[in-house]
Amino acid sequence: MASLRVDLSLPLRAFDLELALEAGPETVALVGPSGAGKTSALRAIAGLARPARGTVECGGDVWFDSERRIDRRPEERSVGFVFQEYALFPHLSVEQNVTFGGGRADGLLRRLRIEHLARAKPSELSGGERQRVALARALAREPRVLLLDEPMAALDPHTRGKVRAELHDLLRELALPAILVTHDFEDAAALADRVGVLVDGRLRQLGAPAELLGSPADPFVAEFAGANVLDGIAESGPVGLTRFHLDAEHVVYSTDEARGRAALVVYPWDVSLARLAADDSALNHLRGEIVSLVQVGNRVRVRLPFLTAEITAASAQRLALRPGETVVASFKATQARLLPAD
Amino acid sequence: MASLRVDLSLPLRAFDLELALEAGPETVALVGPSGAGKTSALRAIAGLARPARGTVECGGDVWFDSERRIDRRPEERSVGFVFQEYALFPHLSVEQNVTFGGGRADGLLRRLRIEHLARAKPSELSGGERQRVALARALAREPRVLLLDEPMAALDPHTRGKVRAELHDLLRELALPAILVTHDFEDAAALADRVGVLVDGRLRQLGAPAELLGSPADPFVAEFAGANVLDGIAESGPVGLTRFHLDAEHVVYSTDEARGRAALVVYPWDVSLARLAADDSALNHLRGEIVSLVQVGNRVRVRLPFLTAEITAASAQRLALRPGETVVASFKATQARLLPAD
Amino acid sequence: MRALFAALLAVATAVALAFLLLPIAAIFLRVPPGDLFGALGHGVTRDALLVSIKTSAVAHAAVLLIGTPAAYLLARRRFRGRGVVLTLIELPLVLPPAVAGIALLAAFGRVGLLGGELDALGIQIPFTQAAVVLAVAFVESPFYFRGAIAAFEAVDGTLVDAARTLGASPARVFLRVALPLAAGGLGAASALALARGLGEFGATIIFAGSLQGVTQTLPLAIYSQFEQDFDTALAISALFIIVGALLLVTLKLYGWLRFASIFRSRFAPSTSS
Amino acid sequence: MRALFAALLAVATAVALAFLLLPIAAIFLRVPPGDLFGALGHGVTRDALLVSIKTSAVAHAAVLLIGTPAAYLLARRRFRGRGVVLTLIELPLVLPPAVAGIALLAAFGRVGLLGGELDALGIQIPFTQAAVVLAVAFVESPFYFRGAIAAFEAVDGTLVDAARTLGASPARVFLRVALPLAAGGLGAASALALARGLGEFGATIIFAGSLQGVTQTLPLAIYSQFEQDFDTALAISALFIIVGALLLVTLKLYGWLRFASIFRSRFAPSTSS
Amino acid sequence: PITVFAAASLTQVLPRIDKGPRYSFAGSDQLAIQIQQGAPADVFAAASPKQPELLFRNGLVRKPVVFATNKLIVLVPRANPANIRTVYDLRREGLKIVIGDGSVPIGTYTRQILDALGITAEVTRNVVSQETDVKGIVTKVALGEADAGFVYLTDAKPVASRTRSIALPAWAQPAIRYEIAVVKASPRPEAAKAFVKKLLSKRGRLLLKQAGFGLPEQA
Ligand SMILES: Nc1ncnc2c1ncn2[C@@H]1O[C@H](COP(=O)(O)OP(=O)(O)OP(=O)(O)O)[C@@H](O)[C@H]1O
Ligand SMILES: Nc1ncnc2c1ncn2[C@@H]1O[C@H](COP(=O)(O)OP(=O)(O)OP(=O)(O)O)[C@@H](O)[C@H]1O
Ligand SMILES: [Mg+2]
Ligand SMILES: [Mg+2]
Repeated sequence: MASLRVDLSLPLRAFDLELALEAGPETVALVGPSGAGKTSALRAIAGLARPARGTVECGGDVWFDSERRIDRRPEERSVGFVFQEYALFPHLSVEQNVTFGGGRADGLLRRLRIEHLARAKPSELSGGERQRVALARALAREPRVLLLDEPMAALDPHTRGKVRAELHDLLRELALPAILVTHDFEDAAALADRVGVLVDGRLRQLGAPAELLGSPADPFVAEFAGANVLDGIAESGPVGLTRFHLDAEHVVYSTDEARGRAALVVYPWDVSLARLAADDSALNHLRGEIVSLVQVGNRVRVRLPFLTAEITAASAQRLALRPGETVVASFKATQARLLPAD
Repeated sequence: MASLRVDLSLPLRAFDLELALEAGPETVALVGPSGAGKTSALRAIAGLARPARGTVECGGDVWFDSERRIDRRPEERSVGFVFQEYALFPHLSVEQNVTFGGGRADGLLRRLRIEHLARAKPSELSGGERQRVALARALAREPRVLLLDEPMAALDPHTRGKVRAELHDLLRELALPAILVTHDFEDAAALADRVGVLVDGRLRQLGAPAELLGSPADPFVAEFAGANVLDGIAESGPVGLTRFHLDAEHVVYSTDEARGRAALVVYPWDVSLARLAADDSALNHLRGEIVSLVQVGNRVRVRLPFLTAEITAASAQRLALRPGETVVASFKATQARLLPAD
Repeated sequence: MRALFAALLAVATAVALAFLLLPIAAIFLRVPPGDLFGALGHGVTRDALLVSIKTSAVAHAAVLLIGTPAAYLLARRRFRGRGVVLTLIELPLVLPPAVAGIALLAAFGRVGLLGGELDALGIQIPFTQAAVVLAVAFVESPFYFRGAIAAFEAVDGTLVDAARTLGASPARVFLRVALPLAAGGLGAASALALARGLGEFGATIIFAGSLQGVTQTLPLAIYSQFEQDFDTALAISALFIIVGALLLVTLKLYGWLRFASIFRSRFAPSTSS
Repeated sequence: MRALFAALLAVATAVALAFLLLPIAAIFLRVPPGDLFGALGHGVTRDALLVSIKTSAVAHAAVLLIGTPAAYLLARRRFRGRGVVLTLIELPLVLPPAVAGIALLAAFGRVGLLGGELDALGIQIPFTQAAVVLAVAFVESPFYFRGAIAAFEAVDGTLVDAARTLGASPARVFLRVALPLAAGGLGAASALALARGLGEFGATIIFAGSLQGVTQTLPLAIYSQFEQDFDTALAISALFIIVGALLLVTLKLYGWLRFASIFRSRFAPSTSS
Repeated sequence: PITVFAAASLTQVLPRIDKGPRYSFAGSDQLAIQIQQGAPADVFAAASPKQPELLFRNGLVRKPVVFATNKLIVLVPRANPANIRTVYDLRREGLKIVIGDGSVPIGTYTRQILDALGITAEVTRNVVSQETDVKGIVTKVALGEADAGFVYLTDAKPVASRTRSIALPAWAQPAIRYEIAVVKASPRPEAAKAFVKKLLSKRGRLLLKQAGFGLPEQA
């Protein structure tokens, strides 16, 4: 079974992209803010951008090796590339697009449920349909590696859910090394076996979604994973606790070790709300006015000056929360992780 | 306090946009799939598109009235428009952009925390910064109505969270009639007092986010709000229940009334999972293989052939769920709403 | 203020159109419709028309055939001194026609730069239709180049990247992606160039001379008619304008469609390929 | 195959460049460098150079001043028959210079269409510098129009919409948004037009005659020099090419920057405004 | 100053005779057209009687007078690759000969002399271009592109360094008369007449002679 091994350095305008990863028949997601170098990474693997140094190998053979002066042309590497805006050929029909690289279309079109569109031009398709055509085209040549650049970004969230599910199943079936670029952590978690967080060309962390959620390597990753990140000063506190000063009056405690400037990470769903501070030593309390309430599904996101809490719609009802009212947000010292500040 | 009153019909390529709504000093979101007519609606209000018939009024004065042959020019209506991709003037500095329409910049720049960018050109800004400049520019002339076309779409979800919060507060402070176009239901729920679902130029439903979640007017709205929508045939069942056939073997029950083709709506968080069907008459059971598991925050989305369930990470742990295993999804007949099929 | 500006625009447009079209209209007013087609009767006119069509066709074909790939290369490759090259290509635009003619003689004439080499091959260019073709090509090609390079630069690079990741060779990328997508711009440029070539006078008469039925194109014929019979000259001119207009219209409105479709059909993929 | 295609492109480019540049190079080989600057000595040359510069400047200014707003209107308004108008504007491109000259005479000559009216106003155009200006403007304006219209069409419509929702009057939209954003394209078109205008010969000699110091532009001077001193004529031609090249380079490489900056500075908003 | 429209072949001599006026040199026919179109010319000096007489008939100019005559010669490149010694060598196959178009004076004269010499057929076979303009002929010979061309004696001067002239038998020479006329519309008829006088004066005739023109027998 082919596996992809990448270890390269690619100079970009503002910084160098340093990427080292190995992918078996699995999906690895690259997430990160705009301009982090995600697309550039895919381009380097496909041979559309030339790294300054490093290697790119797939299964046995070498696609790029700066030392051995090897640099196979994109058309000689066997990659399927789904581009950020799909880059379908506007002057060719769906079928012609899919068979552009040779191979037959009908099987793929049927499988992706777009055979009825074979004669249509890309301009006549909806976002979701375009994405499937792009996939079909990328797969038509039975590539050994699949590269997807924000395959969902161009979709409206309505179709997005469906498409995400389909893509998930497809990737599982194909069982090829697939690199999926996205800047949406949820997409990444939904589609990938492992997620890498890329910032300014550096991989901050690479691991299973749960891993990133459970133990984020740095505040940035945590924030990306949806956590509250609070800056402050850490100092040693009572028995095995670290005292963390958000500002002059607000202090919280964490079971993690840290000194000096640091970042405190706590997930919204680990924060509970009450009218009055339950007196419980192991608990951190932050009193504040409710800025906003947002219902998401059966939960409600309550935004407070310092952090956001996510509680069930039921308990929000029970507490009869309204914007402007003062509540107490509580979370366990064990759920307050301390990370070195960025 | 000015209020915006719109009742117009605008011919578009594929269909006519029919929009009637009244907005006080509140934020009304228009959500809907791509091509629904959202942008066109804003353009009509701003005077950039001319409706075939109808009226647009703000506070006392009339901006458009097909009968009375009134059609004020965009520059004579007092609207602040934040465009889909911001449409900042690339050749002007941030300050020049903001003061383009006259007025002073510094106050707004400070308030939006971009005074340090006053001299920068738009091309040098990040997505989040651009969005703030666009807001500042739209507000500089102290408009009486604010129109925002997907103000978040161009942001990567990382900055998105922050910006969403800021925008929320800003809209509250301004207390102007604001129409916010988005195709993300979550953005809508987070930012708007009322949400209108626009499909093919028609308002399917207009109400508070909770309202749309609680009683969606049709399957489409429900789906947009994140519900499972299952098609099938309804027939009268035992005592006050409706029997609903998903297909030959699968049957569920609902307390709603319906006959013939219909859509069954159930939210993922109302679906519980178990290894064995608890024998409970009022409960619907659907047995199926797990297609995928995705952790989102402290919850796990479990996708099954017919529907998706959302359970806590904890119970997912307890059940030790794995893809491919068979589980039973259960939901109450009272939580299974029946709607006429589209 | 608003009204003022609107008026200003309208006036400017009116003036511009009047200025450009009045002279052309004037010619027609000078020509009795009879003469217009009477002109076609003239043996001179017919010969000239044939020579013009023949030479323009050949020259234009050559310009398209060589200019298109050249423009593609110049549009895609980024090399130092590219700006200079692009400017040099436009240099012929500045040349007064007479100078252009001299220049061509100096290069391809019997005693010109390549005179010896050409002689050796037994090739003599001046005073032949080949000379007309060269002259026309020389003056029209800069126009085609400009447009073609712009058209190719406008082709979305990611489409080219996509084609490459799909295993397309550079040739295939050119034929199947770049060419069809640039077809619109190429068509327009081609029309402009052809128009300019048809009207070519100065370079031709100096480099190719003027011999009825051989090197005398319509513009040359018109010119020699002035000396004899002003009215016929005007008639031919009017005729010429009509031909030119038809040409522009067809090429501009339908040309690029044809252009595009040619490539689509010609190079459209067949699932069997 | 791959190599073949690469070679093909390279060859095409080489051929194209050679074909366009060889003649120009050839002229220089014909001219002893001495003569080159000797030519500048000639009173004729100096006079002609002045006339050329003066008339080109005026004509070009007029074309920019009237052509720019007109192009803006034609680019933004969508009206029936727009395609026709756009084609008519390019018609002068097809005209052989001589015909253009006749056409101008037929329109503005003393016995021309407007002859009476102009006479009444005591205006006589033919054989004055005004005539040179008109001739130059007539042949160069279609080039500017083409480019300018394209440049304005390329301006993102939503930026215009944005300006309007910000209360900008049409005039303000034009000056502050459309013009600066189109500056690049306008600069290029302007360069092309100016270049073409400088080389103008046929229309000028017929419509304006060739009076030294009055209507005799450089191209005309070169022509008349053939009558007197062949080598000087060649020298002036070479000189002319150099001037043209410099012009193109400056305009192309720096021109549009200047162009753009002019508008930026001129129309840049001041918070006080 | 008055404006003189003069045939191109007078480009050098006229300013020597009188540097006062403004001159516009071009093909006689072009000048004629321009005058018909209302060009502000005071004097019209043509390389043949044809156009002045025409304009006279149309009442645009006063009575033309002959002020100079010219001769035809055969112009060959200095290198003379075709090794042409006499006009009769022009009959040789495969030469490149340039003559004037039938529509312009130089062309008509050339045909006349060829007929007189009785070599029309053979020479015409070798004609590669019929120019609408003497300059065209001179240029092509001067640049060595053509083996020979028929031009006015006076046209040889500017290209003397590049060409040599072969005389033609006097008996075969057509009468080539340059005529000058004052334009009726001229606002300064006196100055115009004065210019014509200057041209016909002793000094004028001398300078014309030096320039290689022939002179009409005094009237
Ligand atoms: N060809 C190039 N040469 C040099 N720098 C480049 C090139 N292309 C892009 N860059 C720079 O590299 C950085 C990363 O670009 P890239 O498109 O890879 O980011 P990204 O992560 O894909 O962003 P997005 O999420 O917006 O697509 C950007 O700062 C960009 O300006
Ligand atoms: N000027 C126009 N005239 C006619 N039809 C138009 C015009 N502009 C857009 N349309 C059509 O109107 C429909 C709605 O377009 P609109 O941009 O309003 O959709 P939207 O809801 O904003 O979509 P998106 O979410 O992708 O922005 C589309 O089908 C489009 O083709
Ligand atoms: Mg990218
Ligand atoms: Mg929109």
